[in-house]
Amino acid sequence: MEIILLLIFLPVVGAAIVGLLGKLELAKTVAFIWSLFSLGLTAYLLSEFDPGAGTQFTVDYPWFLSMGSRFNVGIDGISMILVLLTNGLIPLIILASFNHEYKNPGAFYGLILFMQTGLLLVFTALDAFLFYVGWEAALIPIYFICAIWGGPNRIKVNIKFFIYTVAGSLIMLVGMIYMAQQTADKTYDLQSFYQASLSAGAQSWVFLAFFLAFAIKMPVFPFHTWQPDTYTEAPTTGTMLLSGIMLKMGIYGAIRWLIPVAPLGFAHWGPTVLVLSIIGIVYASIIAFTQKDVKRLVAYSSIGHVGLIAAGIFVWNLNGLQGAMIQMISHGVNVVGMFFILDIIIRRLDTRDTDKMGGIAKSAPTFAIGFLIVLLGTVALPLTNGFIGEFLLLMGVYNYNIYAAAIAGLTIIFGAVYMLRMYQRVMLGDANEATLAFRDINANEKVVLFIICGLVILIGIYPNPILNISEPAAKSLIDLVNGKIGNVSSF
Amino acid sequence: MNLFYLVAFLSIFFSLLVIFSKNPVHSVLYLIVTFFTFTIHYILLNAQFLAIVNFIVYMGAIMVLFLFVLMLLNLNKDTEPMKSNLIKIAGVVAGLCLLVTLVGSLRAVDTSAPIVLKNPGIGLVKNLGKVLFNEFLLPFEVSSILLFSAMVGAVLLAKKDPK
Amino acid sequence: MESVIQSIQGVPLNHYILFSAIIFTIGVIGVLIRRNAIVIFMSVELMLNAVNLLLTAFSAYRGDASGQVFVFFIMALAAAEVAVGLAIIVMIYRNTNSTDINVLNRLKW
Amino acid sequence: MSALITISLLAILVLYLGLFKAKQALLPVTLIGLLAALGLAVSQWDTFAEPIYSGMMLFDKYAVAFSAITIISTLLIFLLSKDYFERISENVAEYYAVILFALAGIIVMVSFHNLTMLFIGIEIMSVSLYILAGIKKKDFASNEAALKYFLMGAFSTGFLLFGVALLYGATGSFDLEAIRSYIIQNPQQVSPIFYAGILLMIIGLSFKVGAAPFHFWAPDVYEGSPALVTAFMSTVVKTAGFAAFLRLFMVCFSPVQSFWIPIFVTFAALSLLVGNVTAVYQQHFKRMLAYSSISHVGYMLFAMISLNSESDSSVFVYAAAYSVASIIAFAVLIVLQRQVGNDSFDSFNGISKKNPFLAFTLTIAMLSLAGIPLTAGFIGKLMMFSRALAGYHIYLTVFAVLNALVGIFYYFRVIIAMYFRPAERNELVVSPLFKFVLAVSAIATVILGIYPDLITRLI
Amino acid sequence: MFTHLVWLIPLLPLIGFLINGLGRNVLPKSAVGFIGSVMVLLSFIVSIGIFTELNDSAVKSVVYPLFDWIQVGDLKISFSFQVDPLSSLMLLIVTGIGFLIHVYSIGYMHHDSGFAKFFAYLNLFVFFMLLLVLGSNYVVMFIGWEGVGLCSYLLIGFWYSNPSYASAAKKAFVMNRIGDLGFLIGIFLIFSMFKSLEFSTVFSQAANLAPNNNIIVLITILLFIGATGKSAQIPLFTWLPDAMAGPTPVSALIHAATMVTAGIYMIARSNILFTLAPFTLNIISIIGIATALLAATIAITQTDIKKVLAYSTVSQLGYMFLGLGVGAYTGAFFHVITHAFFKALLFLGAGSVIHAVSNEQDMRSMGGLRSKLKITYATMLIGTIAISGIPPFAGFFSKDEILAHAYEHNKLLWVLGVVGAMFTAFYMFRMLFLTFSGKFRGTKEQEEHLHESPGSMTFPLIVLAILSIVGGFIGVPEVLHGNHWLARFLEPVFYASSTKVHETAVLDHNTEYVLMAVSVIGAVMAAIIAYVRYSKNGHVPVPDTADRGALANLSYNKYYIDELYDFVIAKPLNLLSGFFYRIVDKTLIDGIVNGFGKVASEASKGLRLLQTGNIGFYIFMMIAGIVALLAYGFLNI
Repeated sequence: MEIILLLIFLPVVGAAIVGLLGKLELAKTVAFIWSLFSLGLTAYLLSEFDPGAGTQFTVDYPWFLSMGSRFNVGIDGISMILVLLTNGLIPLIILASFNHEYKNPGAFYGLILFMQTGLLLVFTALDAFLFYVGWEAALIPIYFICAIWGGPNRIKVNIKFFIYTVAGSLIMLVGMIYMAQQTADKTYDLQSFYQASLSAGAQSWVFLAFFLAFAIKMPVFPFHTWQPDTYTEAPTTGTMLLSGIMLKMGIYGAIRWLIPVAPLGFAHWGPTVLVLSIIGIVYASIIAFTQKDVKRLVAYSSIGHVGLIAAGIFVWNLNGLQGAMIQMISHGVNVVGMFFILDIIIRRLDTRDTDKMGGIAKSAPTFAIGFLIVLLGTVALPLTNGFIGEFLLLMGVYNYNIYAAAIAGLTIIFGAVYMLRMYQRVMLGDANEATLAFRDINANEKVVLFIICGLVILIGIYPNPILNISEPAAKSLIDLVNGKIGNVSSF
Repeated sequence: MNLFYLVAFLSIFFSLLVIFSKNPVHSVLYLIVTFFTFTIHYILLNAQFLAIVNFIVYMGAIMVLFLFVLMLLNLNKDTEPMKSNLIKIAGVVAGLCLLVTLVGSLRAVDTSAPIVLKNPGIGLVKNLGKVLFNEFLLPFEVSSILLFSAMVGAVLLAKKDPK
Repeated sequence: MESVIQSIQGVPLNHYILFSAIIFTIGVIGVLIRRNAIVIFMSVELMLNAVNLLLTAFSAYRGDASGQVFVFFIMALAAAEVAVGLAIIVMIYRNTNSTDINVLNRLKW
Repeated sequence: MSALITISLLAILVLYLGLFKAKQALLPVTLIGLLAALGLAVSQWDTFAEPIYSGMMLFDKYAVAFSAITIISTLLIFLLSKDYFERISENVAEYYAVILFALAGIIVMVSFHNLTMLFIGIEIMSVSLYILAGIKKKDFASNEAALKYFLMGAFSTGFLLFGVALLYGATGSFDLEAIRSYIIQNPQQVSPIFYAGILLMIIGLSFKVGAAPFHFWAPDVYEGSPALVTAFMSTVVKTAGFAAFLRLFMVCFSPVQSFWIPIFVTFAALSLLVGNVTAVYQQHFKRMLAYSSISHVGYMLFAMISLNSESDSSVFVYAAAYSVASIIAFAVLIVLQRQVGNDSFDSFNGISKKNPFLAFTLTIAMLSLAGIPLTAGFIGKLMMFSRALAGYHIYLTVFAVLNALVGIFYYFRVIIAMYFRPAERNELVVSPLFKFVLAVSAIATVILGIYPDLITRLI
Repeated sequence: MFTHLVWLIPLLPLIGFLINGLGRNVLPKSAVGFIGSVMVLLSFIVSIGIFTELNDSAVKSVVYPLFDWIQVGDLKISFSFQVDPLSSLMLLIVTGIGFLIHVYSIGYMHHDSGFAKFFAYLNLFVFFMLLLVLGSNYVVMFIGWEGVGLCSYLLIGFWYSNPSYASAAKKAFVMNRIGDLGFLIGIFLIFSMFKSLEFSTVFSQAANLAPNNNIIVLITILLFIGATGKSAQIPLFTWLPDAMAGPTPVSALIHAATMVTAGIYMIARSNILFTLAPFTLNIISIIGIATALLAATIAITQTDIKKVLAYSTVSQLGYMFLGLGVGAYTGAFFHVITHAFFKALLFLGAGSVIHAVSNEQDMRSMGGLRSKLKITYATMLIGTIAISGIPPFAGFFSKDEILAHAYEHNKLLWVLGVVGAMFTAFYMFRMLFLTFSGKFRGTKEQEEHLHESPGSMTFPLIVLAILSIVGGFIGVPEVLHGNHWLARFLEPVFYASSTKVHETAVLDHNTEYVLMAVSVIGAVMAAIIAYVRYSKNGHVPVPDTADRGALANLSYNKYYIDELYDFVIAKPLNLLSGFFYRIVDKTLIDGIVNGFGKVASEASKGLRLLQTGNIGFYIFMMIAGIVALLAYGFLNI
């Protein structure tokens, strides 16, 4: 038994078990313990992992040979980061959902675990077709999670989200099929994709086809409009999954499947995409200024943050890429923390409107501290995790163009503005009747918040272990692309 | 040779009567006449057996069946609600378009050799039978399924349910 | 018989094709402009006969019997269709007292 | 061949059973007979098959594979038929027989090697279907469906025959091999009659499979016919139609594909558009399925636009995926019609709560029809897109993607209704046979979706 | 020996923060106060040790690495500390004054329910400030830089229930952040130019560069932008007066003595870069003097005792920047030190006053406190004299040094500087007299409540008063027969710069005497005017409702700069936000997205009508299709 197979398929087995538990409350505990198994396995994998040794734990089985696709998975530094993120966040998210009484928990947690397998497939696939299968396999469960357990407007919002996302991925699929037909050995193998020699024009199209899928998933301006609605309407657990892990699929895809596959397309479209990303940062941040719905506010802020990550990737240098890697983890932790916090508030006050909040810090001081720490991570204060990522990302963007960095850097200011404004409206100021009765967090919430805050600070203080995991892989990818683009100086 | 054109003219004339006469019974009768002209064509083409079969099966059996049904359903009046003239004209125009494009895409209208009967005997029962029961034995057998199915179906549909 | 054969000699094949096409088209027009299901059906028979004639002409032209054999099968089909088709029409007439196809347009959109 | 004989004899046996009022034996006998036919068909698996009966039939892998899939689909549909015909009429045995006759015709269609056989096969099937569409004699909708199908079918047969006649005129033979060699020997001066023949054949066959713009009969007939018959029409019949279509064009006309490929591109695009877009607005499940079946024809036509050795397996996979998924859909439809009396989308509300199994299997079916990964439908779509892209029909593919999105929208309406909408409803009872069919189809859908190589490399 | 304990200096306050933070609900107040103060005291002791060691040692700069923090490619940022004269002095100020203020807070905050939280924040602040000071590269400095911003935010918003206090906190943080962005991009530029962010590497490379390098100019401008945010210079100064919302010890520690001088510290540290960019230096001096004057004119009419001090701080910071701008790095830093003494003193004194009059801050309701608050009065008097630049108090020496350099540089700057100094003297004495002389103008209850502050509060006052008196003697210029110890001590830091500056003719002693005399006389005159107006004539500023006259009104309302910013930046951004959200996002982009769906469903409505149900129509359509197909064939055969 190859360990990577265990890693990938363990959750789906768990999903089956949890699913069978049906309406029993036991399901959530089982799901949590099961996700801890995955986490343990990841830890073991991490201990065996050698960052400098390229793709490891590879497994290559014949699968869909008639189309030229094999079951080919493996983990390199970049994948490792995302596997770590996935398997680290899912137990946390499950734990965070413990205060909810979701009806039919077996189905709920089963879907989460099912989604985990899809995500892991995406992050480990070395075959385009497999990647696509994982991509969609992660989408279906989250669609159901959001649409079954979501808010009152969930049906309309989620079908839009689903179709929008699938629109992107189908176009990507077309691109993949096209690529596969252009490869020397007519396969979907990642390396074959890398080695395929397409004309610059063809690469442009392939780039656009792939980019659309990733742009919608991330989302990059102007493909983002599904996101605030979906985040708002989804159950908080779903929002955490979407924002914490799911959107990293798009970022990961851009790193592994977009730029190296179509380097000349990237050379052609890269600047445009960069501009879009930067517009997204400013645009989403400005929108976040006046949002009164807290979830929507964080949704827009997430667009802004992801815009920065995207910008860091599309400048395609080591700082940007490494920044993106660590920021993916940081953003995952922070946004999950943020939504967890909002969930606590929303659950107690039964509103998402900041006008009906205020003064919570007085009734719930412990909670206020946790909130503040996560918030500081989000606004990238030094010694929190957000800073490392934003610093490296901005540096990466700066290496490309100083003006771009200056505009992208506005996120530092704007982020502080809307986050502090939200904090002030929610936590500070005068309390009203509802917020006076606000209970401080209970033991379970404390544990979750403590873990999140711990991660926020820990990564902020000592990010090097994470950076070391992905650096060799990032370097070799950059070399690969730059070698193909040829004249690097123009880019 | 001229006989062909004469008969062809008659065929066309009567078939037009078929579709334009208001009374369905008249239509059937004209159709029978048309089929008769077809029988003449078959004879002209030296397909004697076909001519006979056409005469017996089509004119004799099928058309009588039509007539029978028309009478049965009391449709022997010229009260059939015709379509509006507009639709008629549209139908005719569409049909003519079809003819033009069909003939056009055949493009064979003015460039082909006259028919020369290479093998005058093929239309005889003896010869046809040989072909039918050698090469075309399987379709012949299989068409029995077709007829059987139709038979069962016709009974099934036309029969009055006791309920 | 000889004179008959003589008389056919010399008619170009394409005139047969043209003739069949005309008859076929008349059948199509009949289908288009009539409302009575039985008459429509008769027009379809006209179309089939046009095909029969064409096949026979080709058969004669090529001196190959298989075309004429095929006509048998078409006739068999015609017989089968007539049986089923008329049964359907009768069945409908029982329900609607009409054979007008315009009466039957409940299934739409 | 023995499968064909078995099925024909089975039909007659069934008629006799009906004669002797052995109604209880009907279904088991039919099932056993079909299983036997299936076994016989599969036992003919032969890589080096030769045409038999003076070149009339060719039981190659293609024919066997399609025979098998049609027989299996028919089997599943028969499993759903328990008590179904009894409610309509007393003459149950005859219905069974007619379906079996149709199946016999279908076997002929998928294994023909001569236009005569093609023609007879199609007509056996069609005539049987005219009958089946009208078996609810007192039901206006059924009557109307029968008449519409019959009149238009007979009309289109005219074109098909005209086409056959022209092909014969050009080549002097009905044999596929002879026709092909005619083109290959006269690559430069292929007669215009031949091209016209191809066009007319396209018209006739497009009508049979329900491709736009010859699809108009399909929604009405599908809606009007009894659900079980519709299931048969939209799965087995469609598969067979396509098998015949593809076989004819692959064997005979592939040398002149530059002539007819644009036609199929247009047809595919039109079918996608009409099928998907019109389905969006439908309020009834059955009619929605009818339109969606038109759109699936559009996808399957993709296989025709760049013919090569993979086209046949593409169609095979697609047809298989589409058939199993449709059978689930129709099974649920029958359950609903029987127990709710209505197949509007509202009647799906909240099924997941009362009958999770039903909801789950139908969800798999809908996902498969929508082409979502891990279901067979996705594999089918993937192969079709592959075909289109292999021919560099990029715009068509993108257009298909857009249509697929529309498709997702209406397929998901069902899922949404079942899972996300509340409803006061009684328990839906699903009989064991139905459960069996649903489970088998769902499992097949998922297995084919996860490990497609099981069937993609058959042919 | 002490140098190797440098890591203890920030660690101790951090420990204090953790203990107080985690044990805030458990520990008794006495323990909290003790821990908080002692931790800073211990740091202070270590700092003294380091300072003395450094003073004796020949090695003037030691880098003490802790661990590698961020490492990506050739970017290696280590978490390391640097001890040199500049940082050691700053350490003394931060820990020393920090300790005094901690002690003071024990008394001042005694009744507050957030006592432990307060001390935790204070300790955290000290920790970050020490990081800022000790960092051996720009990024570690940036950690402290932002960290102190955070603590400032937390402490300004300490009484967060008051919405306006919370707003003030947010404003401070955001304005700091604007500067921080400049700083950050400056850091990127530095790295791309020098391939390192370590001070030692950067400065040694820079020392070899020619002046007026464009990139250096850009770097320095960006760093200066950072400094304007932190040190409250035009245009980012408006947060500092609002920051007075925080408890008074905070104002003393953060918004007077330490954090706000971080900008000066940073520029002084990077002096070599700035010396290479005369253009930037000119900008700095202009901004500095402009800020000094602007703030001074505002301070004149303020009635809130802490607001006066706040604007005074802004104004004094302006002087420091003026000093930096004219190349008087030592002078500027000298002023940092002396300002720390007397401004902390003044704030703490003001705190003592506020404490006495039951949290009243409006001077119009004070007066006549001299008799009740003797120690406070005496110490504040000393502070006022010191800030007014009257010899031999501390402020005189440092301010004089700056003004002398300004004169050297540009006469106009000197003139403006002296005018500013006169304003300073005027408003400081105005404050003093309004508070302490005349009769008490508050309510009866307040009057009964009046009392001198407890020992924990007066002790720091006294210490600071002494420092304000003698602090100036560390830098007695040569012209006054001193040897300017400070300049010699700091020489290693500014050595490279001094070699770059083309020293023009040093002022002769006579000129210097004249300059000194002018400024001292100006200050004294201003003080006298204040005495006459406010003490002798007992003038009291008019209430808010009354008419003031245009100029006074302008000054009283801070030149409407807040309103201007609101109108020019905040309002448009909010409008833009609404516009983006409602018009661009919801209507335009989402409209297009939804449009696809609409098109599909509308098309569906239309297309389905083709399915008329009429066989005739169907056949007609089929024929149409067939004709089209045949036509295609006709054309293509």
